[in-house]
Amino acid sequence: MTDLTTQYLILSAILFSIGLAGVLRRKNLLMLFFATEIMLNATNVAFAAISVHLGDLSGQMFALFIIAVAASEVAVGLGLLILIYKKYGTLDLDNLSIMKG
Amino acid sequence: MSNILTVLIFFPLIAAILGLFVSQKSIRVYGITVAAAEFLLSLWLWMSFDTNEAGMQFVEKLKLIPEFGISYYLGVDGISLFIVIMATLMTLIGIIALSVKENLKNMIITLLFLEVAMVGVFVSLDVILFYVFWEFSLVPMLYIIGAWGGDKRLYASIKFFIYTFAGSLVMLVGILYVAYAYYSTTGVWSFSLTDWYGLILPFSVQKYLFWAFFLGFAIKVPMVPFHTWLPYAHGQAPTVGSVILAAVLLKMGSYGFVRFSLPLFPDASVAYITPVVIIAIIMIIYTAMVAYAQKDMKQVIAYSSISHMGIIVLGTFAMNVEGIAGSVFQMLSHGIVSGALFLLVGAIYDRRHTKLLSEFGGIAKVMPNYATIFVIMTMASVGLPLTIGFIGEYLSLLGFFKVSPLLTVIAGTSIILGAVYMLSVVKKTFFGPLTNPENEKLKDLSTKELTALIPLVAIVVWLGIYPKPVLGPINNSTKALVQLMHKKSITPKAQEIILVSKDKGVNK
Amino acid sequence: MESYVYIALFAPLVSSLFAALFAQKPKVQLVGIATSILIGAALVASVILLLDIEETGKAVSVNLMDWIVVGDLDTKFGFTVDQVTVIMMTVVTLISTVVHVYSNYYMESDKSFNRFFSYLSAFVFSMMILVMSDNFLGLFIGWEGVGVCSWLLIGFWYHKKDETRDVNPSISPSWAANEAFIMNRIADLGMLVGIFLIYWNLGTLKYTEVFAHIGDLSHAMLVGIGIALFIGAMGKSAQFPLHTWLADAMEGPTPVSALIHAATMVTAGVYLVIRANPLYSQIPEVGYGIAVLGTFVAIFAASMALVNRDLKRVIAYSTLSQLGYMFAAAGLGAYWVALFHLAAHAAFKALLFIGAGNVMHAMHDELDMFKMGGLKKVMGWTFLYMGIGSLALSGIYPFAGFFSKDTILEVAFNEHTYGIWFVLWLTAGLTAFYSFRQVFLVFFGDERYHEIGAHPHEAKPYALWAMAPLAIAAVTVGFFKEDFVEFVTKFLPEYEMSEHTEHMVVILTIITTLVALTGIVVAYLKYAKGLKRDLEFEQNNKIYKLLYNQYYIPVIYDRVFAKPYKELSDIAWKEIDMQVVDASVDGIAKFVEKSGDASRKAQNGNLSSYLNWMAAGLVFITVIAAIAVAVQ
Amino acid sequence: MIQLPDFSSLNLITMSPMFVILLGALTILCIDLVKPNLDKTLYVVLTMLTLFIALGVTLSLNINERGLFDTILIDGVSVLGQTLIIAGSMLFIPLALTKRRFHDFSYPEFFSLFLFMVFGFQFMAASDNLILIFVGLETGSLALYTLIAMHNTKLAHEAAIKYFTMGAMAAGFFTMGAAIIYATTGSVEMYAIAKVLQDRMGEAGILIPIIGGALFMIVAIGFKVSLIPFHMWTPDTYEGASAPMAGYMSIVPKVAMMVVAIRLFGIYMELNIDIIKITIIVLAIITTTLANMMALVQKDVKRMLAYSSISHAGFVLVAIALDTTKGYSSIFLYYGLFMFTNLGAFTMLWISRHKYNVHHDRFHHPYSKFAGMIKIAPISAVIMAVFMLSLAGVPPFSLFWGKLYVLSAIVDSGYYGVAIIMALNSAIAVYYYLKLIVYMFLKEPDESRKNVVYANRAFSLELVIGIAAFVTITSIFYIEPLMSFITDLVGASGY
Repeated sequence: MTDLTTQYLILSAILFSIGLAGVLRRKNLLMLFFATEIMLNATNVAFAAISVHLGDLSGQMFALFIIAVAASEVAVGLGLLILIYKKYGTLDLDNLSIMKG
Repeated sequence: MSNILTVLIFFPLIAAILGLFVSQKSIRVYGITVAAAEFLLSLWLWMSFDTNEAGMQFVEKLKLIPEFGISYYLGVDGISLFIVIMATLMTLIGIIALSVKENLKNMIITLLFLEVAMVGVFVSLDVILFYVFWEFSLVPMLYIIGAWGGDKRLYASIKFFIYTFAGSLVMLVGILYVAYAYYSTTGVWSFSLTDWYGLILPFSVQKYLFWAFFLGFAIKVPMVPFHTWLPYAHGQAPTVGSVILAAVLLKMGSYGFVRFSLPLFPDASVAYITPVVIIAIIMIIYTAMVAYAQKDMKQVIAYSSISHMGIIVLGTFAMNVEGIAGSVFQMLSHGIVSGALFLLVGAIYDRRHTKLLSEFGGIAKVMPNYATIFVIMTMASVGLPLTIGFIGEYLSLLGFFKVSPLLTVIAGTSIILGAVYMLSVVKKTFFGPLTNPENEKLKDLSTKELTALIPLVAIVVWLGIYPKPVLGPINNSTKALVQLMHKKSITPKAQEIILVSKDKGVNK
Repeated sequence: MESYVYIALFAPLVSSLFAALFAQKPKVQLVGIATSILIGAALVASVILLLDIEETGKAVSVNLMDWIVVGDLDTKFGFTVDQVTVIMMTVVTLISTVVHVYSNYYMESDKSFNRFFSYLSAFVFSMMILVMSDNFLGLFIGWEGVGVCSWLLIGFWYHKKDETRDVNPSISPSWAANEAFIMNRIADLGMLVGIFLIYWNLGTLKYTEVFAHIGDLSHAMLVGIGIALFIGAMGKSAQFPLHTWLADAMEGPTPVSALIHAATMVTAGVYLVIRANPLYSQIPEVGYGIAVLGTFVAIFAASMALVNRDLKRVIAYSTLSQLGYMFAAAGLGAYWVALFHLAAHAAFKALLFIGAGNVMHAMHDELDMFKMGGLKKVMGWTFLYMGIGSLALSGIYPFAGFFSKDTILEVAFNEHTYGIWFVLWLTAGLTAFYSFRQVFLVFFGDERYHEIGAHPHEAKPYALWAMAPLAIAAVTVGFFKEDFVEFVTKFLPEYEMSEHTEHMVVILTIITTLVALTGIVVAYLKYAKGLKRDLEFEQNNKIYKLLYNQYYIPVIYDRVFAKPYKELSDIAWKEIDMQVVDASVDGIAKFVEKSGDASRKAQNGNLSSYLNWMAAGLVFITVIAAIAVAVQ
Repeated sequence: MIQLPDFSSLNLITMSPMFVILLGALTILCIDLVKPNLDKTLYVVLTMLTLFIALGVTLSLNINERGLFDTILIDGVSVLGQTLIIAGSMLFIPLALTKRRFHDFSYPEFFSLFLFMVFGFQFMAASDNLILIFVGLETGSLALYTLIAMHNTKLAHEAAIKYFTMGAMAAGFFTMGAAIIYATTGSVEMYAIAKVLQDRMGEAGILIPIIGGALFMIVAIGFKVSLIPFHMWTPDTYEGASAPMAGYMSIVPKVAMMVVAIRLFGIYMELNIDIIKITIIVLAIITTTLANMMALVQKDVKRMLAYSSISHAGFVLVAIALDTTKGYSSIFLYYGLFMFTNLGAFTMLWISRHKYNVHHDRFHHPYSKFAGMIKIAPISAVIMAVFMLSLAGVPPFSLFWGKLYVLSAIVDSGYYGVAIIMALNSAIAVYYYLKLIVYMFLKEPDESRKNVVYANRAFSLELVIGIAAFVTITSIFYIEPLMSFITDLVGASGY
């Protein structure tokens, strides 16, 4: 592998970790969604890099699909978010714990 | 009529479903009629049974899942025939003596379902079919105990269910393994017992399988230390529940030993005689002591049946015709006797709503018939010659004596300890002055109860004096069984222990 | 002849069942009469058989039907009547008939009159099976059958409550019945083992076949079988240490004691040893052991009888002691002697018991001899009978005991077992003493019964007539000794006295008679002139107390066996079964539930912790994978 | 540079079932567009119709064809998967016709969304291309989140958001896993991946990326089929969602994901990389055991059923690690039977569902609600008991046979320990199923009118229950043909 690809992969790894960390630490749902977006985009970077490296398009196709899916995810997610906000008046996910046990 | 066994299984089922449409007040008659018909059917089975034929008879085979070798495969031989008859008989007796008032209809229908399962277990020669009936029999019993039982009935019923269920699941794994072993040797799947009989497994395999099956059966029998569900079940169950539980359901376990453990794993069975029999002896003595300590009449009978089952296991593992035939016969005698004893306890419970021995004393004066029958059953239970109880016990001990005189002598103490607890019950209940004023007004056995009990008394005496019609077929089939075991045993030890015929003696 | 066998066997059964029909009805005199007649029929049949065998000398055998046929075991209901059997049959039926007739008088006012006769005849039936069976298993049927009947009859007055007496921690008819049954069961286990040994070594249980092949067995095996069977005999014949039940069995009605606990059932053990003589003659050392035990029991029981005040218990102990004599004889190989003493003893002991019955009736069931005395005037006949009985028991010429017991002493002497001879000789003296102590206490001296306000009366004439045959037998049996010997030795081995003994016989007889007379004289001096109690002696003398309390054996048994077993059982139930076994089962269930409760804590409803769990899961499976890699 | 493939390889016929569904969905939308607020019955029937056609088409597909530029793979497994998915949906849809008005069903969008979801899951089952699987997965899931939320109670929203968020994270893991696999093999086509891995197995250190990728995939798959510890959403979501939706979730998405798992892990099994095998088995055991334990202590029947479905998933998962035809077939058999029994059970809850919580401040279906049901409604008590016994694996009811086959498959592969653990697990499981039976049969109904009433009774529901019950009871008679059908299809697709 060329070191450039390696760097890209490292970048994506870092991004993924950041996203993951965000997902794990964030208490605000909106921020949490951002974090998941970061995770997805991290993989996008990886896909793009690899596909270029291998000279094979399917990686980039995957990346595109991921972007599309991410977008729709945001759409649904925000929808739910609004519902929640209407009901609870907050996005702090510590409040969403009626169901437990 | 070749498919009599199918009829025998499904007649109660259909009857039970139709029973839903019978009105509450006439359901009792319906139940008695159906049970009686079923019983007569089983008698007919006996009549048309060829007593000289040792093998399976009335065989029916119908492929259910050919891919996987599961078939609807029925048949009876001398070993199972009489247990089936006993099952139908005890159901009939149980229904006749039924004393529950509230939703009698559910009770009777449940009993009929239970009868289906019981008959099915003993006539099915396909192992999966056997397992199906075996497991299914738990469900009606759960309902009987749980719905008509005493104060701790829920605890008792659930304990009964889960305990037995857990055991049989381990057995299921064992079953599947045997099937796989059969498959890998012959290349076809089969769960039919007769096919499996031909299968010779290496000892290294047998030993695990033996214990897998053992767990399933031991819990059902029940063998110490897996026995603690039984006192609860009996203690809480309604009379009919206890009767059938003691008479038939426990026999499933001991029958399993005879039908599965011995012929499938002869070498392992021989190799593990000592541990198994030591457990059996602990059962016999220890539970006899526990029975002696009981304050509740019914618990005494409950523990006593564990003790008697110990004798049965002992005889089974004698590995010779005398012992095994004896244990099979003992299954019948214990069924009849303990069934009758539970009926008797139920009779007194219906009158006084207590089973505590301390409540009674001297009631022989007010209930002479009751006392008489109770004493007869007591004597049968302690194995008095010329009662049904003697033959099985005697043969089991006699058979095992060949294997180990010392252990037999220890086990033989059952004839002493049995007398100790049973006679002390009789003394506490019937003898001494009639102190408790509540007992003075007690009514003697009603016609209903007598009609339930007299047949049992008759059987106890008849089979005690002239056991031949029953013992003959048992003897033939047992001979065949032992020969099979001897033929397929591979270890020299098994060859030596499994005794087809006595090597010494004048008339050999 | 077979027909007579069947009559002898089944007449009692019929009579029992007939009586059972009326079991729950109030007294029906017919029952008493009918049963007596039927048992009488059995007697007649037995006598006919006796005469027949007398002339033909051949045994009569019948085969009823198969019983247990399994594997190689083939047991039939087979009966054979040979010399020994027929003697036993005659004895049994004779005594039974008498007792049945007598019971009509004794139980006349008992409301369970019919039930009593049903039990009594049932007993006779079992006894007949016992003596007539031609195989060990059939013997065992009778063996257990008589056990049950004796259980029923001892506990006949079941409604009496347990009470503590000075000699027993707790006793009542039902208690005594259970004790008897259980003690016999202990012995029966030994018997079963003997049967098992015979079966697995000879493959048959038929006497003839067994004894035909007894030679094939190793000596050790024979010893084993011999001991096992004898343990069985010990139970029925109440040999030490299984003797306590016999004395307690006196709780039963007196006719029962006369029939079962004097004449018939208790001699079953002796019968077994005699029957198995081919076996025991192979193993003299065991036989010697038996003789020693018998001798010990003879004096042991006699010693207890010396001081006991209970009329019936005294006779019971004397029975015990006489059984000891029989075992001594049998053990020493003089089987016909044992049988002869058995027969003679049956007659006079039954006589004594029935006499005691009369006395009890007269005294309103008072048994303490110290409360009686001077009854001679009111009950002359009873006095006569009991006098005869006591004389016979003491072995005074010409009464039956003289011939039978002296022969046993001669045998002991002849075998050069002088120890045994001496002890038996001593016992003869004691026997004479206690039996006449009894006679004098009851019939002589001042009339102490006034203190308890009793109004004694003689028994009904027919009762007294019923006793006559026994009395006659007690007097005359001795003179048939020669015929008896000549008759039974067709079946049993001869027993020849050595020259030396032949010479000594006269002297021996004299010595024995002397010691007996001494006993009588002492008794006379001490008790005939009325009772002079030495309370201080009774309180403080260790030996007296020891004897009076039956060597404290009942108490010891209670403390060593009964109570600990009960406690152990309680522990087994409450501690082990509930606390350990069941608890551990429930423990598993609880553990599962607890861990369920614990693991659901993780499900705390908070989304971010869920997400953390997911990440943790990734880490977790990575670890598993890592471990898996490491493993490979 | 790659050249465009020719259109012959488009082979749209392979996608016909999806198209049917898609068409149905769009039709519904259009109808609503043209003429709003029509009655829901219309939509129900339309959906039903669509599904019928789709089912027919699916079954008429000929096996082992590829389409859409070889991204769609119609092999036996995918046919089975789609059949189960559609059948499950067909059992679900009638449940919309309830007596009480639950307004999630009153939107026509609900039905089109529903069909979109089915479409998505079909895609998952029908493709062996990671991209399409991902797309299908997200389509299905996003639709599902929305459907849950449409139940429109506080709990439903909470359920949806939990499910959604965790789903998003799972998606992240999926893509990352895919990325790693792509990096190692340079392909997103499974058959290609398999080939490449086959060749590269020898290489040093290749194991690390393979396993790395596999682990990420396990997380993503484990989330969907709810393996512990990725199961956290399951109980809450089931509780929040409407009963039929919960029942639906316990089957259809799992089946779709199982198919993916079979395809994906099949590769590793082929390469027999034991590490993954072991990992899966360990996960399965943990899942079954813990889920059973947690189910023991539940107070609400629906929540209990949630945990029970987790444990069933764990039980089935073992079969994947066996890599035998029998194993794979038994998965489908199991889910086929489980579908009827479990949906039946959930429907029994649905039929007795009040609009508002009357039984418990949080739960709709606390155990106490069913106390003494045998006295109030004997027939349905018996039916419910049959479902419970079947779930517990008591013969002769259907799931026993499923259990039998799975256990047998396990035993055949020589994992005796695992077999016994699983067997004993069902002994634990039987306790909580019995608990309901005990409440229904052995307890007295409490007088405060807190016990079961058929608030929601309707013919369609009874019909579904009837079918489910019938299938559950008469299983013995159709196991043979069903199993041979499954085995043939699975065998045909080379597993």
